[in-house]
Amino acid sequence: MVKLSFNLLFLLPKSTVDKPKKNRPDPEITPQIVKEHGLTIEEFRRILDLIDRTPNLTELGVFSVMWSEHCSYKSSRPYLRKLPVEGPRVLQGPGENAGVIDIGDGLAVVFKIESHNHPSFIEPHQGAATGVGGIMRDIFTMGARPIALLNSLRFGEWDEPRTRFLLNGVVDGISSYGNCTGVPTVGGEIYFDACYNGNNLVNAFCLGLVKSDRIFLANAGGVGNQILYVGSKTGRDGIHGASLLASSEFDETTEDKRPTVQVGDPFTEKLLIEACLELFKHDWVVGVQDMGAAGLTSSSFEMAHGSEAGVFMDLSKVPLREEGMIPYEILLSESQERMLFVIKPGYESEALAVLDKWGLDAAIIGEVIEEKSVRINFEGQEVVNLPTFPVVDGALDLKRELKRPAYLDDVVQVNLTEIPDITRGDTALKKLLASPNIASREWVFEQFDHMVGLNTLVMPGSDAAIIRIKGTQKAVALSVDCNSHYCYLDPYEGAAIAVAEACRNIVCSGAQPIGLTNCLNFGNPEKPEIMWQFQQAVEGMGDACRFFDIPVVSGNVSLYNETKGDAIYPTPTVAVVGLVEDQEKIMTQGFKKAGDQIALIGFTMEELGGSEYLKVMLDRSDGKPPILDRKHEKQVQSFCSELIQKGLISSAHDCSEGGLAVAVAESCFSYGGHTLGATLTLDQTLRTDALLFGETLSRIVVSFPEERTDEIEELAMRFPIDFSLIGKVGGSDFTVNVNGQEVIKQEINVLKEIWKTSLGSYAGQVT
Amino acid sequence: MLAQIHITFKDGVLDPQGKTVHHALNDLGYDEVQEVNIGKYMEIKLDSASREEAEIRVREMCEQLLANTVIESFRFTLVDTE
Amino acid sequence: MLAQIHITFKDGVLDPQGKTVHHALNDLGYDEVQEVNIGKYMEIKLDSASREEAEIRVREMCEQLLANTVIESFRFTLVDTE
Amino acid sequence: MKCGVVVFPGSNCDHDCYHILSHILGQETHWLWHKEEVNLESFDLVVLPGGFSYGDYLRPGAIAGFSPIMNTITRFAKAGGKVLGICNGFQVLLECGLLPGALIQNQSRKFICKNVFVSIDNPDTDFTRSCGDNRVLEIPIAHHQGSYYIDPHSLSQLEENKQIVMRYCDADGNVSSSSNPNGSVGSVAGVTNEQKNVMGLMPHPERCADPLWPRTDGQIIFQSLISAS
Ligand SMILES: Nc1ncnc2c1ncn2[C@@H]1O[C@H](COP(=O)(O)OP(=O)(O)O)[C@@H](O)[C@H]1O
Ligand SMILES: [Mg+2]
Repeated sequence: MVKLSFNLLFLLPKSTVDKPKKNRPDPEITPQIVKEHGLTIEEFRRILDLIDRTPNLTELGVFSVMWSEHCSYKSSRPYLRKLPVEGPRVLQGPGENAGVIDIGDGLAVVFKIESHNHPSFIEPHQGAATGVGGIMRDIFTMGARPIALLNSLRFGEWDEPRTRFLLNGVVDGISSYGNCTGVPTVGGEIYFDACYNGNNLVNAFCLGLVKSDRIFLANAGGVGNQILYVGSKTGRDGIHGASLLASSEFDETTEDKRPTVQVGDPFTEKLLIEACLELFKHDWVVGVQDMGAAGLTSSSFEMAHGSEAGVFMDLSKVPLREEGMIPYEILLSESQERMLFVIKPGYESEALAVLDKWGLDAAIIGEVIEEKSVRINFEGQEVVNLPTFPVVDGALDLKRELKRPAYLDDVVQVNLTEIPDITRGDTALKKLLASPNIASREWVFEQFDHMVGLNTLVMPGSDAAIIRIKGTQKAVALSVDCNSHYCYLDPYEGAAIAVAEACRNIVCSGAQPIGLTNCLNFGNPEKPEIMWQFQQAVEGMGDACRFFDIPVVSGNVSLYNETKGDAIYPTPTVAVVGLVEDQEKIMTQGFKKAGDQIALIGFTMEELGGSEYLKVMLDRSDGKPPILDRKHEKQVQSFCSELIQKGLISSAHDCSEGGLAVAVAESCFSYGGHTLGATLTLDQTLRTDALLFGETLSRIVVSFPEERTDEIEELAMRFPIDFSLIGKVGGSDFTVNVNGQEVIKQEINVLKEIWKTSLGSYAGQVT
Repeated sequence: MLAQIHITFKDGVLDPQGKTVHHALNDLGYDEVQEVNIGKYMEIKLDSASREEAEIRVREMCEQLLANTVIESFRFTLVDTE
Repeated sequence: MLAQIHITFKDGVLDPQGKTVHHALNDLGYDEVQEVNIGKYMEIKLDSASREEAEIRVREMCEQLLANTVIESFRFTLVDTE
Repeated sequence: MKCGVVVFPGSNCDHDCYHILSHILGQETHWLWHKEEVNLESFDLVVLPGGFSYGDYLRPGAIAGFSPIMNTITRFAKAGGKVLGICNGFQVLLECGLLPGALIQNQSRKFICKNVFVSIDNPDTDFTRSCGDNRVLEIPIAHHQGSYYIDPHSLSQLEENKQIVMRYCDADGNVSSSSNPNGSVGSVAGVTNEQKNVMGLMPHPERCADPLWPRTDGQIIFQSLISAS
């Protein structure tokens, strides 16, 4: 790394901003300090160019957080620009706190997914809890009432000592926060894989409902508008560069190294939701921004920048939780449950009265100014005076090097002749049903209040959750997906598969996909191989979204997910939102009645690469992921949705991990309903293992009353689509016959017990 | 032997419960209340060979399971019970 | 003045947390653990005129709000802080 | 029936109760803000909804028990007015002494959200009379601190006075420890006061009372109240 020489610093113009005298003396900005703020020499030079003087320490702190990867998207932005973000329903695409999609009837849904990976690894309970809190604020900041939460969780292998602790902590954290705020957690996904041993992932999704003409943006409006601070008091939580602050060079009152994790206060969040929604009813609310990463700094700069104005703030007026806080700390604090409102002058007392009613701290801390700068005072001294553009938009996009990783050369089609086929599938089925990535998630979602709000038409445990929209015939379907194993083997195809699969889940539940949000979890972008994975995944996702005609309206990027040089698999998680026009036309995955026909839409190929079967039975994780034929996928989906719209079928479930046998077994178990047996009768020339457990994409298992068989088969012929009758619902066993030979026969209740209890008993053990 | 363990939040960590109880006490007219911190108190009955051993083991238990040392600190005392 | 308050379950009330932690400690190999009771510990900073007054007020707070006397008992000590 | 739904800071099933009473059952329903001491004379029913009043900090229901509105509700109850506490509302009623006993953490120490069965132990109250022969209800629970506790002597008193309204059971109505989701003594899921005009229960009848879902067992509680008023 290039070192900034001291000589160079002496040549710089002197700071024109007064240093706060009553407080600690402002230190010289040394190369060491610059480095500790995570800024490169080039970036520091650019700062000097842009503002034409040396920033003081507080200002340097501002640049450091605003130019961080997290806030500036400097590595990822050039690629994200290639995602399709437009569509007839899009009211707000990326760029605001969350995306907004019109659902008709004067209503819109607001949604986004966001990561809280690193905090959750350090302190799983609080990390996950504050992750949920943060994403909810992004939603109600837009004026919407949050009505559903999802999460996507990834942990290391079951044998890894820390996995159980992290799993319990994360689930507890989500449960404690979400349940308390009264927003139902209606779905999600959980994967376990060795690649997450040192970096678990916690991605939280929230969806809110808003009148389409009452959407609020991070807007400061005209000069003279008042800046209103709302919510918890500011403490020293999660301050960037805390190590620097504690270093004895410039702070003798060094204290214990402060914990960098923040503790969530879901009760205050609940009050914030109600108070904000009450404020939003008034026309004098001009704009609002939550204080997320980089706290007061990013919210004030972004609002100023967004409205081409400036902001003046007096930090002495900020409600503080701790004594002796200095401007640097107040500005960079990441205390949770705080918001910044901009209101028209003259309505201060009215606003404060609403907040007082809800028992929240609030204060007018500044106003909008004409000059396009953010000027910040503390105890009568100006401590920050920076033009908004350089801070918000000044970070240069990084053109990081790309390189195709060498490991991909070793990923070849699995040579099936090396793998002995099976004659019976009982053992494999049982093992798969008990396996970490397939076993029932009941233990998890029973800890989440998934019913509060009285909107959850389809509870967790089906392909997608369905939330009705009160006062209309509509409902929205939600699904979050990503098979990172596929993404590792082929990031481009893996990301496209994630999109296809999330959409398939939405379609299986009777909805049409209308929008997508993503959370791109990757390793260290400074490594060309990681950046290549990133580029490939974003391209794959973008192409798939274009093909399926789904706009990307929001998202989040989480890089540096690696420990000791080991990166996670590329994990571009996608959450897709679907629209149901008629609540009567929703579909679930569970079989409904003995005697019903079981059929498969789509066809099966000999694909075992990257499958759970290979992993669970043979401890192999190689091979090429199954092939996504997009046109075929689209056909399968539209046929399935036609069957649902015509009211012809009783259940629909897509085949994913574990293949056909697992999908049918899951339809037999169907959470909440009765357990039904099934008999499959297959005539096939495929290998038995691939037939039963292979993960060929674009397949949906449906069931329907026998008398509709002709009508459905005829429809399939005319469509045309691959469609085959494969068995019958009923009995107390799960039986599979292939070419007249029995290959599986198990009591369905036995299978269900294995599937149902596996995760809970793992989680409940003490290590 | 009885271990009496106190677990409290580290300095600077938000204690939402303490904050809310503080408000409630003020609302009930206890104006003299200046600050409230809420933690855990555990009593563990032990069958240890010696005080020294108990000391080591209880510290271990706290670090391993009882306290969340990322945000909490603990202290304990040992009381003879015979 | 600082009131240090201990709130514990009354005898006969099953403490599920204590029971679970007890099991967990045994499973972790702490075989010497005979019994675990988990309660609350609160520290309340007071600005009271006198010790006597603080004594009365803190007792009142405990009875009124801090402990649920159907299931919990409390004890406290007052510490001078100046 | 004129109903009031109390809103404490942190209540989160308030809208759900309002929705069922007003939109589904067509009853005149009003919000009752926790800080107000409204005149309840003309009301037939006050509902304390579920949620996390004051974040469940300290103990669930403890702080809400001191809300100004609880004075009014206590007077209303003493005068024979009907009060229904659901989940957190039950916790509030216990904390302020309108109902006997206490609720502690679930035996599993986890939050539990799922459907369970309860059997109506006393079908002869204003809260249960409409059940007819239908003595087993399928109804959701969603709580972390729902394990009912009362000392053995008081428990037998409750039994004598027929104050136990419902107990957790299996689909066939059998009460046993295997069908007890949270460790409540005697599998108690809901109790009344001695006069039987105040009831608290952990299950959420408002979550199974909208005909949009296949089961509407929760309506029995509300229908009973409507018939009684
Ligand atoms: N992967 C992505 N795809 C599309 N949009 C994205 C992506 N990542 C981030 N964005 C958008 O960029 C903006 C800034 O994101 P972020 O910094 O996470 O928001 P916040 O400041 O609310 O935390 C948001 O509008 C977000 O939706
Ligand atoms: Mg935001």
